[in-house]
Amino acid sequence: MTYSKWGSTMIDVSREKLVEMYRKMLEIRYFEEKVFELYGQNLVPGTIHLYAGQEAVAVGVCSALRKEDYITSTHRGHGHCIAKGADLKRVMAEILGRKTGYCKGKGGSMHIADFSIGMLGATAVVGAGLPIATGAALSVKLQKTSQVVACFFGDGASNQGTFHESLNMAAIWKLPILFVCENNLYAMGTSQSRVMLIENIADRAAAYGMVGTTIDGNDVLAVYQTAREAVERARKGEGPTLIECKTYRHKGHSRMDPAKYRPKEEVEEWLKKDPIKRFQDRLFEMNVLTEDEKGEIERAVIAEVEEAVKFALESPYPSPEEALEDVYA
Amino acid sequence: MTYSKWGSTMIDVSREKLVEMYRKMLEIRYFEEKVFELYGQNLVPGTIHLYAGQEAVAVGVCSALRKEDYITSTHRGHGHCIAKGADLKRVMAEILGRKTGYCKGKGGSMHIADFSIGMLGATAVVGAGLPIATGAALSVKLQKTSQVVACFFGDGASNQGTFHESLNMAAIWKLPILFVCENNLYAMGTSQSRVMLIENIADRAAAYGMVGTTIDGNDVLAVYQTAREAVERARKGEGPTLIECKTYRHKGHSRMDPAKYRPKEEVEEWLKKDPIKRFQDRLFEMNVLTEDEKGEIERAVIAEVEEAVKFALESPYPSPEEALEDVYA
Amino acid sequence: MRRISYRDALREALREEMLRDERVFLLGEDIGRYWGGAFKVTKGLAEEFGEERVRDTPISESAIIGVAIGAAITGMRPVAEIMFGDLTALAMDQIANQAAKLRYMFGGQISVPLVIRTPFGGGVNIAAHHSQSLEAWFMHVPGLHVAAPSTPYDAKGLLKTAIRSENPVVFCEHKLLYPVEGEVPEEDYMIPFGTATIRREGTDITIVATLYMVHKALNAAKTLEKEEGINVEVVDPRTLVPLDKKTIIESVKKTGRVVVVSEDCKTAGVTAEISAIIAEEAIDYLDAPIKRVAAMDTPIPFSPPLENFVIPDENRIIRAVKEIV
Amino acid sequence: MRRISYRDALREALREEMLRDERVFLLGEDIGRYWGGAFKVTKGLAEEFGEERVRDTPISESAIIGVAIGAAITGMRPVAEIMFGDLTALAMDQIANQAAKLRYMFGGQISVPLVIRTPFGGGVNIAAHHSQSLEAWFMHVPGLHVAAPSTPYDAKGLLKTAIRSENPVVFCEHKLLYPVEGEVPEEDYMIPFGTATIRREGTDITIVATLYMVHKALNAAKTLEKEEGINVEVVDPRTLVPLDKKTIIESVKKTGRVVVVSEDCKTAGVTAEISAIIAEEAIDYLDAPIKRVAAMDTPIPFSPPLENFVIPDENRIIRAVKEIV
Ligand SMILES: Cc1ncc(C[n+]2csc(CCOP(=O)(O)OP(=O)(O)O)c2C)c(N)n1
Ligand SMILES: Cc1ncc(C[n+]2csc(CCOP(=O)(O)OP(=O)(O)O)c2C)c(N)n1
Ligand SMILES: [Mg+2]
Ligand SMILES: [Mg+2]
Repeated sequence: MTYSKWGSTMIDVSREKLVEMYRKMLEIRYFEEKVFELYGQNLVPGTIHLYAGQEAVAVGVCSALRKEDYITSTHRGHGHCIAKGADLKRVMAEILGRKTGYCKGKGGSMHIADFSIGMLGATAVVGAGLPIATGAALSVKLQKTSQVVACFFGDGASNQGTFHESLNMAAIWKLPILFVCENNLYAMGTSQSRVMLIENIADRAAAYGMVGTTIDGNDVLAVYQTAREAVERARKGEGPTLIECKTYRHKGHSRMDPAKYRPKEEVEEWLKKDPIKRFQDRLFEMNVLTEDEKGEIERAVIAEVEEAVKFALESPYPSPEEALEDVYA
Repeated sequence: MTYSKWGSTMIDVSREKLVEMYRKMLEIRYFEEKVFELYGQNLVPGTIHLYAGQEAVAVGVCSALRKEDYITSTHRGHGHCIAKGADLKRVMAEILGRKTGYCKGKGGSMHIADFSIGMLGATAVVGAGLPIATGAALSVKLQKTSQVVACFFGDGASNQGTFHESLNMAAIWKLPILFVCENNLYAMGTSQSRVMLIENIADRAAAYGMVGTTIDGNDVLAVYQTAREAVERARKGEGPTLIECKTYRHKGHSRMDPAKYRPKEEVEEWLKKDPIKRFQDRLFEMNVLTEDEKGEIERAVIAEVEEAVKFALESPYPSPEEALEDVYA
Repeated sequence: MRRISYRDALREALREEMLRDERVFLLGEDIGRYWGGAFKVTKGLAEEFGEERVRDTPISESAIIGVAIGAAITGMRPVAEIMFGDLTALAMDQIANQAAKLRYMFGGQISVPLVIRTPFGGGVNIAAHHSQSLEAWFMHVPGLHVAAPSTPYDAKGLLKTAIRSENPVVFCEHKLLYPVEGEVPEEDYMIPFGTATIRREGTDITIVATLYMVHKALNAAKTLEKEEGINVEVVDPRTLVPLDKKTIIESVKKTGRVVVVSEDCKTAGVTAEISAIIAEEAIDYLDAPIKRVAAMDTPIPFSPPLENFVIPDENRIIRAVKEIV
Repeated sequence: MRRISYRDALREALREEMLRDERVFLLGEDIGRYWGGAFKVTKGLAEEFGEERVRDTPISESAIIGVAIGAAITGMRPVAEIMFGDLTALAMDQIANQAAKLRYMFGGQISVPLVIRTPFGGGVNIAAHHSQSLEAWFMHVPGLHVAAPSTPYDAKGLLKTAIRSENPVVFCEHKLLYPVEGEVPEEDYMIPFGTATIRREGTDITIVATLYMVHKALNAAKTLEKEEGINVEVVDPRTLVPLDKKTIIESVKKTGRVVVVSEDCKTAGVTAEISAIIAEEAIDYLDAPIKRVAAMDTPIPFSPPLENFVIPDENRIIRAVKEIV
């Protein structure tokens, strides 16, 4: 059994929900643009991996989840946090290494977590989140709650051994989990076609007797609809789903990567498929959004992001000795 | 592209080759029975994993290889060694921990190697041989020899991350390798159906864009024919093949395992499918073998095995200080 | 007091903790009804608690640990078994980079109450892939606790502590200890981590020994007493992280001489850390070099005479003691 | 003599060895033309030698090492890159159980001429999964050699030796060293493994330091000389396995005092082994405890003030020296 491709057939979503999804996507976009800017000003220690361009995936999936559902994330995790409902202020503070950040400055951009909203954290070891997410799904099953887990990872991660081991375990134990592969076509400078022969990573699901589907990851409604169905199946005890979302990162892999390994035409083509622009046009078309409302939302989001920056920049760094805390419980 | 199931359609094999294959299978069987006996007499240190029942796989595959081709093996490796042409005496001596063994007593039953015949050795870490075999295939490709590699592993091993990573690499680089999965339906006490949802492990090949096929692993001619085709494709630069051979081990997993986890009927059914008995009947049918010749071969093999035992038992143990040799080159 | 085996003591700890706390569950390869664990530690538990709580897994060591971590950070208390200690290498990222670090990286938001049980050690002729002692790898990873019980009493008491701990614990067992019997009370008890025990009091020299080496050290001590009149104190740390430095150092201060004995390879092993601590904190009390007795720096060979040579025995311990007394 | 960076010195070694011996090839994630390695060490080599010999791989660390092993035992001389040292954990079975042990298990039938290059170390604020120093794990595995060059000269000379060695070498680089420049001759040279070098002669105290810590130790030595009149000798082992015990011990015998400095976590780390050797073999020459300066036993935190606190700096080295002089 595999899903068919919906394209963007209209589905039963309330106006409020649609606007909320739109707003979340904007939050991520503006947030990431701000992080990029701060990075340029030398205010962000270490490295960054921006989520801009992939917003439809995080928002589409997280919109299908409840607050108590779990997600796991990656080095490219800001979007996942925000989509799951994290506080921009504390995300930004963490990225800037401040004491008020979600992890008190210990984690940074690549290791944000917010357990209060079911965000089980990001790992920077590519592929390492898959078994952990699978374990959370087992936990849910053993505790007989009706939670589900969404595990985000990249195309590159799908070549790790943990992908294989985790999907197999989730399948045999019929765990309530969505394996969400964000196929942005590259792992650093390595295009998918150089490291796997198959075109659709979702086809790997068959190796585990799992349901798999490949969708347009820049169409937030397609993502939402697919995730909703997978969540439903998961909650009913029908097991895991591998959802491959084809998408694209707007920037380079990290920091100052100019991403010269991507053909210019390819980049241009994908920029045209900008998920926010597409969703916005759709919302206009559907009369869900007016230009005025759009402007209002944008202003609110920009203000929120600015507030986050202000909060972060005004927050103190942790004091050195705090490094010794939290090693053990 | 997948192979069809041949059953045992007749193929172009010389009489000598058929008899040689039969003889090798007998060698393995008698050898293993002897090891079992010696184990009962407390002459074998450590543990043993017998190959009896699976002879058609090793012999079928290795008969399709040249001497200079490579194989890698597992904890259940005696059969692979013998099929590739190892000297029974030195295999037995190794199993008994003697200085004259292939590895001077350092390896034992689970770690036999004979590089002079392309037997690249056995690893006792389940699944660890797959990337190593893949590397040998890369080596062959880089050195532009026409060798191929056959990598043996079990059904259990196919759930390891290394399976995934290795098959993918072999596929993308079109390496000359046969991944030979000996599916004996169990990994220790764990039946395949409890640890994977799919029935045929060869179906996993599709996840890598690789050719995969499932065959009757107790039909030595089917194995041989399949391996020959895969070897041919490999030598032509057409890449790897995953060959799943359904088979069965006659004894328990190791040592004194009574294998109570296997239903009696299942065991009986498989004993009826004994690969040696089947091949023998076939050879009679085809008038390749007479009862007299059979008796002669049996006597010769028994004598050879006895000689191996004698050689091993008369061989000295290594002296303790030899433990310090061979750590570094 | 009743005497039971180390194996049975471990099983009792698992069983009692599973009865006490339904969040406790076990996972690993062939730990269930069909095998009961390679060393039979979990035998009978699947029958009692069901396959959900005594969970057979595919051969996927990374995922076993990863799954256990995921369960641990979401309210469960998993006890994962890795069938042989050597195979922890396959799960090293999950153990050292994930289990050990999640709490820290996430600023203390969660704890990772996970126990990883695994047998180390040689002596049963199963060669280089099934005989190592790798405790030192885990000692080197902040965030992990490392237990190393040498008796049935400690096995049970420490395993209970491990299961109730909020921290990830690498629980090191030893193949040769499973059949060893010793006194174990019927009633519930726990042994706090970081408390060494003095297995034998003595005045002339201290031997610090772990796991199966504790028994070899005690034998050596007996021989030394009888044949040389050397009065040996034997200290068993019981947990390597946290390490009860105080007891070790007090003993060394008393005797002025020390031999550190462990079955892992010498270089950068358990004995290195314990020696280094003594050299840093108690050197003024020493009347002799700090001796280390450990496995030779080789893989563990298969053939009995080779393996016996590589792994420390009583004679090597005796020789080391005699060199500095 | 001309001065080039550590990064360029490494690249020269790779390039020259590839020109010299066509069996040498490189593999790793994004080492090829599209990226040139995360730290640009292999930049330009794919263009020169082609994609067959400078081989980009999928993100599959276990298979990268396993494939390299398979190639090494069948006539090739692979140099594998693991993008960050922390990620060796993913390949630990292949490194420690396979590469290190195959020769031994197979009774010396083959050697495993494999180099695993990987950058360790912190200081660039990339947190717990990209900043560790794990040399000690590999020191603890017989069968492996462990190189740890601290200068461009050593980087080139040791890498050439590693590539021509028949043994598997874990070649530890350090992120902060890549841009560091130093003298490197134009002509071919190799540095034998197991030869320490004295970076600075002194009489009052010995500092044994590795990798980036060599530079911090030298700075500390300068300050100590100037401000306290303490004359420090700095010994850089250059390879951790084999370790040049002789040079270390001779220095300690001369000065009578020693501080061992390494960036890895203190417990069961590099400093433990070096301390333990001194305590075992040269204790009679010591006038003070053996001090260790190492990273705190915590994961590496992200935020700069935290990371700076955890990783040893000149001040901690100076304090340790002053405690025992
Ligand atoms: C196991 C591992 N290998 C390598 C790296 C270095 N690295 C960080 S991100 C990345 C690419 C990941 O690609 P993908 O999974 O497609 O995610 P994306 O960056 O495209 O979102 C690599 C190789 C790492 N962090 N972990
Ligand atoms: C990585 C690893 N996990 C567990 C073991 C213990 N073990 C040895 S053989 C075996 C079963 C292997 O099953 P399979 O791959 O099907 O091979 P078979 O024994 O059936 O030939 C197990 C679990 C091991 N040696 N290595
Ligand atoms: Mg990607
Ligand atoms: Mg099997």
